Amino acid sequence: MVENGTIVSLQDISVRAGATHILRNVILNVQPGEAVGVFGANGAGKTTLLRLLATLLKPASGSGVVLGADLNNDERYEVRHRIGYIGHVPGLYPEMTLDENLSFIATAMGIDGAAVASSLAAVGLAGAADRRAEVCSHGMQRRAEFARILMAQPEFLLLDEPHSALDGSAVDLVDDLVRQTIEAGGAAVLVSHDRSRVDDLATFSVEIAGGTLS
Amino acid sequence: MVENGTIVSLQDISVRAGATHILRNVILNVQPGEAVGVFGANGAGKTTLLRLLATLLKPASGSGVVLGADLNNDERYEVRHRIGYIGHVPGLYPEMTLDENLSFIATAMGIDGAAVASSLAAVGLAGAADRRAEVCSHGMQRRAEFARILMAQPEFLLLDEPHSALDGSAVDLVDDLVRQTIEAGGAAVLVSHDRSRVDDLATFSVEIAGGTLS
Amino acid sequence: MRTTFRTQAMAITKRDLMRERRSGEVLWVTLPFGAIALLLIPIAIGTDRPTLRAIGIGLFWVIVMLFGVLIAVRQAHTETQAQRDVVALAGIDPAAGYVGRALASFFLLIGFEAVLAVVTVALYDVPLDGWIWMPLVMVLVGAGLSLLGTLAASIVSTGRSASALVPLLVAPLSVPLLIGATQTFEALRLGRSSLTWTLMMTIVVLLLAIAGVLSARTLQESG
Amino acid sequence: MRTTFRTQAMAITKRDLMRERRSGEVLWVTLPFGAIALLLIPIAIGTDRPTLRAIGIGLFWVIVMLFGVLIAVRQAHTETQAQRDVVALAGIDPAAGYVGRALASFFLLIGFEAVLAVVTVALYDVPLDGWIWMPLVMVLVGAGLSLLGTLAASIVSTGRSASALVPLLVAPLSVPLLIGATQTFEALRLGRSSLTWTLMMTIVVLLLAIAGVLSARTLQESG
Amino acid sequence: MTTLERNPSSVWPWIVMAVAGLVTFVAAMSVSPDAVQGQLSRIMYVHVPSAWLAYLSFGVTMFASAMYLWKRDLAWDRRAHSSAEIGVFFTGLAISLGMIWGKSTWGVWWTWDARLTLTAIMFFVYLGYLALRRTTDDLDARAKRAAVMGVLAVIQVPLVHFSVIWWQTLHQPPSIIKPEGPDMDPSMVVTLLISVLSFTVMYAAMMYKRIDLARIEDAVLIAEQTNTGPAAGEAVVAPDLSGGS
Ligand code: HEM
Ligand SMILES: Nc1ncnc2c1ncn2[C@@H]1O[C@H](COP(=O)(O)OP(=O)(O)OP(=O)(O)O)[C@@H](O)[C@H]1O
Ligand SMILES: Nc1ncnc2c1ncn2[C@@H]1O[C@H](COP(=O)(O)OP(=O)(O)OP(=O)(O)O)[C@@H](O)[C@H]1O
Ligand SMILES: [Mg+2]
Ligand SMILES: [Mg+2]
Repeated sequence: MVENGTIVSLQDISVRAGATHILRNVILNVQPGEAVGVFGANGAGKTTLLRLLATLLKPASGSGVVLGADLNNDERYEVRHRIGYIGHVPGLYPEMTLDENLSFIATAMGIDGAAVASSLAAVGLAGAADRRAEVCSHGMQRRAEFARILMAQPEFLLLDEPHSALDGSAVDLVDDLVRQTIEAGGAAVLVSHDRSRVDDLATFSVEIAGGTLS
Repeated sequence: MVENGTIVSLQDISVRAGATHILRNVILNVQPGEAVGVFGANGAGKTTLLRLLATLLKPASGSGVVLGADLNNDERYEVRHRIGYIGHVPGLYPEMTLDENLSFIATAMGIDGAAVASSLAAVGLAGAADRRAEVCSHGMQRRAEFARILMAQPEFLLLDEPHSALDGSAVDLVDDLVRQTIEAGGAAVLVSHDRSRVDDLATFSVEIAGGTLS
Repeated sequence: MRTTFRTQAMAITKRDLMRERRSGEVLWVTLPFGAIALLLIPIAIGTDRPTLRAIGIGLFWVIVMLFGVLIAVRQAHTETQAQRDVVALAGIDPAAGYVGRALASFFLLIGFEAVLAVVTVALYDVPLDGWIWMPLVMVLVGAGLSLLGTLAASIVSTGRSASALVPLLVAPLSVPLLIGATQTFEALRLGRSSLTWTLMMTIVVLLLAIAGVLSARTLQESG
Repeated sequence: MRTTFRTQAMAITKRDLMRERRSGEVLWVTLPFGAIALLLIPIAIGTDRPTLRAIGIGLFWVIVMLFGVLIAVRQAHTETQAQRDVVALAGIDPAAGYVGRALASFFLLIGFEAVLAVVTVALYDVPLDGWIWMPLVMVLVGAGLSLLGTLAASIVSTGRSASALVPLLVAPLSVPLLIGATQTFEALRLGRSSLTWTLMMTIVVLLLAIAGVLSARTLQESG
Repeated sequence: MTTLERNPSSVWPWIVMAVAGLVTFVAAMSVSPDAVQGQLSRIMYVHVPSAWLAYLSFGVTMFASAMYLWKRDLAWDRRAHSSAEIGVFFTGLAISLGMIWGKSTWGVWWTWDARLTLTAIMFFVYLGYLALRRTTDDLDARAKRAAVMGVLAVIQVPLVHFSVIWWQTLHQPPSIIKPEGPDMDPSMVVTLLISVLSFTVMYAAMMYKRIDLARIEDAVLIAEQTNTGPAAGEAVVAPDLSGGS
């Protein structure tokens, strides 16, 4: 599924917001089959790192390669569909049903429409497929995001506090998803405040403090 | 601080969204000094229960009293300032700084302006007081919500997954807040998926399934 | 009450004006659009100087009316459920909220009217008789529109299907304001008293204020 | 490419139209406001029948222009960062996104124009010569405005204070459309060829389409 | 980024500007005044070349913006920016002189006229272009947004130019501006040509200076942005749990 090669290679990357640095001189390498835990205090820059790896932010300086694409130029547009990112806030359209939300993505990505129902079923939302996203509970919306990832089967997972808002029966979804992805030769980066849960999953962990990784 | 008497008393309360019931025949009593843990699957109705207790939703049927005010009539407007609610999504104004957000609430509630700075400091955000809420990380925004609660010192706490998004150093905030409130004769209702954490705090726990409490 | 009605309303006004200052929505989008509208009309309808002079002031009031309501309704879209919850649980009296929001819109509208008035005078060369009445009429129109728009906004934010009501509410109520504004000057031009018109506008404004305050609680409940 | 440009653009169009159908923003707010505007103008400027006949069609185009741009720009406000992230990571070509969004706005605008045209004919009793050209001109104006508004919206959404840009970007580009639309009928009325005007509008539309597609990637980056 | 070795304090551009200005002045004063309009007709020799320079500047802005979008070289962005600023200056000059001229010939400072209005819109559009550049400190983001607008805004230029033609079809009373007929005095044509030419030379010199300045401004911004202050996250500390409340 993945060509052999490094999945992430960041060299001395910095990210700025206006005049202040959020991340500074970040070095990170992730190989196929690895799951990385990212820890750090509130506001340390964990989400910023994930969005950088998702090609959604451009570095202020330094060079980085994700899935073979240079973060500093237009190559990054070509690998986006191979990245699965779940952020703090669900990115559903509130007026559309869960089914419609996922079908939209399926059409846009060229995924077979049947995958929508099966992945909603996989996260336990088959019965709520026709509910508008705005009337779904927070946890249901998060589950729907996981359904989107299951459907798209990305090689590189970027999960921001994936266990939060999920009930006891659903947290295992996360672990399963991560395990399956790395076994297939992909990789994952997990941000969390829950060390014990992530340590079980992660190949290695990094900590962000003062804008740098350690 | 609280007049002696029951804090919550729900009798056969139902909450509906259109034609479907979210909660059905809910019975719940909370006395001063009690902390209640609420558990349940995603979409079970936990948030709905909290919003009902916060007087933000009106019951479809049944009768309920919160802090002495009947949920079915206008009395509930008179007790709102004594309720502290933290929901899934932070209710900050993104264009305003953290300081401005809290100052707005302080003015509206008649709280001394000095409390703004001290409660931001108490949650570790003194250094970020002048940052606009939209550029604060998710965890920082959640902390700011806790600062608002610390400032308003409500008697009745309603916390929806309070531990999520907070880093290791900040989760104790929640526990401290709950302990102080119930020791002062108030009460708290905590929704969580993390049983072990809430069981330490809670006087008793309830589980929502099929729209009813048990 | 721990705070006064007035303190609460002022806090809301201050919040709204601060948010506007930061986002610049009115200053940078609505106002230029209004000015551009005044600029485009002569291009579209042919630029016959006497005609423009004649219709200039009427067009000014129409633009004020349309964009004014848009300015006041804008609030419905800029507040999330979570933000509304926080305001409600701060114990802010819904009526104080209504007054505060309307007041903020009022200030924005007065600014909007003032700038557009200058643009109209500059572009359309409108006759300036009776200009002394202008501030009063502008204040009445500004107050009426801000109260009306705020009321409409609270209806919109109570639930989605209700927004269909907004035009039905706005259209009939803005017409007396518009007629009042234009007829005041028409009456002055013809040397007649414009008192009836100003009186009518004042009544509309008062009516809207009362309606808004009385319905504030009902409208606050989330649908 | 795993999917074609066309599939992606159509998916976006379908999404936008579905969201509009559910929220009814255009149908229930913008459209009635446009109609109210046409209603208010005669009240404001005095109801002199020949004058109204003469300016009716010009006013129609001005209202279409103003509200049309608002319809197209509305997207900038209805999409959250999280939603944009999801679309970006679905690998949707930004250019397909631009075309898809513009297409959705185009359909809405055509509907808007059609309803307002009926209102204008009913209220202003405008002369109907050359009505056979109307569909073509309406399509060109609709296309131009939707492309323009979509472009403005994508520039705005890349940075917050950039909203100042919307009117400034929209004004110069909507002027040729407005002039083209009004002059087509003016030329027909005077028995001259309106080909130059239609040609000019076509060029503007093409220019906007090209500019939008070419700049889509550039503008996608979050500021 | 190109780092041409140029001396930013060179004085010859100033000299070129002064000479060009002098040539225009001498040319304008040496031609005999218009029979109808008198001495004030000399305004034309500044009004018309100013309008021409506005067109030229905005044309250059468009070209440089397009080049930036193609090459992604900030040097093109600086050229676009400099040219737009010069163009705004000359648009303002053309409008101001036109207003003075108009006061004497039409009796009013401003009138409802397509060219006047569209020139004013053009002025504001490019002011908007300059304002847009202030909305971010990120050099690349700024350059990209500005470039897109720099390309699109140029449509305003033919609009202003052809507005006179449109105007006539809008059956206007003839009191409004009408470009003088084909029967212009040859000496006036020559003088006009000389002034247009010297203004163009002046433009080149101004560009040279302005681009130098833009390079310095960019360097200052970059220096500011490579500061080594505390990272954003360091503003957040552990909560003070012992603290009152
Ligand atoms: C505020 C007022 C004015 C503005 C904004 C203005 C603007 C302009 C512009 C933009 C041009 C360049 C047109 C082109 O070649 O494409 C121009 C040219 C010209 N203007 Fe003005 N103008 C104003 C007033 C006047 C007045 C009062 C007169 C004389 C009575 C005048 C006489 C001319 C002449 C003779 C030309 C050159 C001929 C042409 O190409 O049209 N302008 N003006
Ligand atoms: N308007 C509505 N129409 C249909 N169903 C609704 C409506 N509003 C809420 N619901 C449903 O009510 C249920 C309760 O939602 P609630 O947010 O209270 O759940 P929750 O227990 O907090 O879940 P979570 O753990 O995910 O936060 C959900 O299943 C939701 O889909
Ligand atoms: N435009 C900006 N201006 C100033 N600071 C900014 C800006 N954008 C982001 N920041 C700061 O960057 C830091 C990193 O934010 P980020 O969301 O990456 O943190 P995080 O590690 O994910 O925190 P959390 O655990 O709370 O989710 C925060 O301190 C935030 O305030
Ligand atoms: Mg984060
Ligand atoms: Mg919930």
